[in-house]
Amino acid sequence: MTTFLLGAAAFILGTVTLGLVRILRGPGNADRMLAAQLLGTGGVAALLLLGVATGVGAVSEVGLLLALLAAFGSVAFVTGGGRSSDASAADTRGAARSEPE
Amino acid sequence: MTSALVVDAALVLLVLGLALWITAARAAYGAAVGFVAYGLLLTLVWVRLAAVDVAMTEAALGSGLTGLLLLGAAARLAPYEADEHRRRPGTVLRVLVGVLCAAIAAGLAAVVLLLPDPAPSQALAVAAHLPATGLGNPVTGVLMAYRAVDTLLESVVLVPALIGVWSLSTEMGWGGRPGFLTPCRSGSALPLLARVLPPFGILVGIHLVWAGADDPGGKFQGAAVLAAMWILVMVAGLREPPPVSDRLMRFLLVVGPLCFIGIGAAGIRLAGAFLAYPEAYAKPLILAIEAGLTISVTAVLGLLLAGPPVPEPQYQRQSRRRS
Amino acid sequence: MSGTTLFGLCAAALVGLGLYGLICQPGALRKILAFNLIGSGVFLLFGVIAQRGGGVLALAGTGADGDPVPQALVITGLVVAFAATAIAVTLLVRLAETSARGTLEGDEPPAPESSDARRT
Amino acid sequence: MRLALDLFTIVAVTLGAIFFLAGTVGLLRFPDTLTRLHALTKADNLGLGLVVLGLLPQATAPLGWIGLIAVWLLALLSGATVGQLLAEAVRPPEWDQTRTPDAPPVGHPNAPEASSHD
Repeated sequence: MTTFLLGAAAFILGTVTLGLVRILRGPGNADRMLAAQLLGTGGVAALLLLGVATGVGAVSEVGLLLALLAAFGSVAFVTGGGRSSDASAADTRGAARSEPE
Repeated sequence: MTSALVVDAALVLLVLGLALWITAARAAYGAAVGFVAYGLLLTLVWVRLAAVDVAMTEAALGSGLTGLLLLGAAARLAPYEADEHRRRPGTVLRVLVGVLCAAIAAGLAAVVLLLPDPAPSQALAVAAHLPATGLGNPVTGVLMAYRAVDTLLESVVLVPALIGVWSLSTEMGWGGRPGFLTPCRSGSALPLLARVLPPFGILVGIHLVWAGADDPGGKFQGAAVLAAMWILVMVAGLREPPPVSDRLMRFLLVVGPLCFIGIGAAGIRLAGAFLAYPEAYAKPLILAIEAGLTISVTAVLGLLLAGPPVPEPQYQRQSRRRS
Repeated sequence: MSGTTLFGLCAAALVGLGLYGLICQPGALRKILAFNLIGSGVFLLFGVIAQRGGGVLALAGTGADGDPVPQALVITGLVVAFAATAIAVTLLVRLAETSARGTLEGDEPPAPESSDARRT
Repeated sequence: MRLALDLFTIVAVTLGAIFFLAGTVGLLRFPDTLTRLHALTKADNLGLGLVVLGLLPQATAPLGWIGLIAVWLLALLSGATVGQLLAEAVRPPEWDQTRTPDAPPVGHPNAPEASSHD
């Protein structure tokens, strides 16, 4: 059972690693954010699998923390940091759709 | 345990790949997104290293709050990024620096491979003396008893850090509200999240502080979660950040360190040394310090992210534009 | 090779990568990111040492945790690193707002009336 | 009994892993951001949900169960919100007024595909 759970954790980590190609390719920052979000969920799943497999206590609490703060990256993305004075028209949408190159 | 090794190798590859991306990406925003994912993976690494306390700190601070900070900064700095690429050093210099950095990394790797076996450790000494503090979590024991001076200095140093951030305000801005976290523009989903999530988050945060005496967790982890919830409420526009001249808030910022110093000074009389606890009251005193520190660290972390104060007219303008 | 050693080597590589980024990336925010990479590499080294130090506990049969002393140091270090990053980022945003650039090179001095630039 | 529970774990975790694979493939192959968002939220909700479901028989009752289920519920909540926020951020501005005839077939702007399933 332990081997299976560890294997599943490695598999999920591997798939979300593939998803990281989205971080490299973009094209927009929103797509990069999506890849980070998928990595977040996959990371939580792998964490829970690891925790049950290795019997480390309190791992589900770490997962709870990660799930609690999972939305923060996207919240920061959407609020765009609140540009202080200049060019606020390009704020969220500009950050969201600007091409990297 | 070879299957565990496969997981570890996958994790290491992921971490290194992301670190490479953070270093090499062209745009700072993409690198900051990578850093959010990187913090999350480090949490997994800490769990694999059997350091659940550290994993919790990394999850709350490293991936949650630092991500918010860096993404916000990257969005603000994007207009100034264009001329950076011109200033990149030449190829020869980069190769030279690369070789030097590789040499340093190789030296560190050699140190890792040559670490003495069996490893020197203070784990047994901590385990032997832990019952005297009444605590069950050795990490909390180290933080609050054996290396209490470290923890005291750390909680004190957070306050000058906040003063440093505040002092970057303009002259007109002093005394106003912090200006980094102007409420977001989108009308629907974020305020809902900021209403539903904080009750759970506050519960988890207080649970972490309380359970930290015996199980993994503690004041820093709990305070980071509480600060994150506060920031969420401010970003969603449900509450404004307090003006930096607010006296109650200033008191909350220092109540933890004051409590720590006060109890520590009382230790000179009662237990014979600064920061020593009389054995019969060790646990209640530690809990009192932890409660005070939780309040202060929460306030400091939240306000560090909220940035320097801006003049009231500018704050109102930003809020209106966003809502 | 054990997983702990693997993480130790990973930490060494992170320090090297971060150092390279710190020196070679012109953007100041990139330098902050690179500095955080170095920091996380150093913290991971502490974690590896803590994990190895926990071997004594396993021998004594009292559990599989690591050595708590380095772990506690890392926890305080993470909080202080966050505070330092917050100061650096705020400083950088102010620098960019007053002098309209995101690098640290000082060959073109900022305009003298910079403190009013934010209120317009 | 133990065997049946283990079998249940294996089936559910495998299904969850397949959803993660599907989400990743969708993230890489789908043509635009809104469809990728759709793929992502499937992996979020169903993938993690099935993994949690599969781990329930292996966890210690009842505290372990509460922890696992709470993780999933929180992931659902943040997944749903993130879907809304990102969809709102990347929605083309012209959708706010009228539906252009050559709009990409990803659903009506007022009922975006990406957030309708949670």
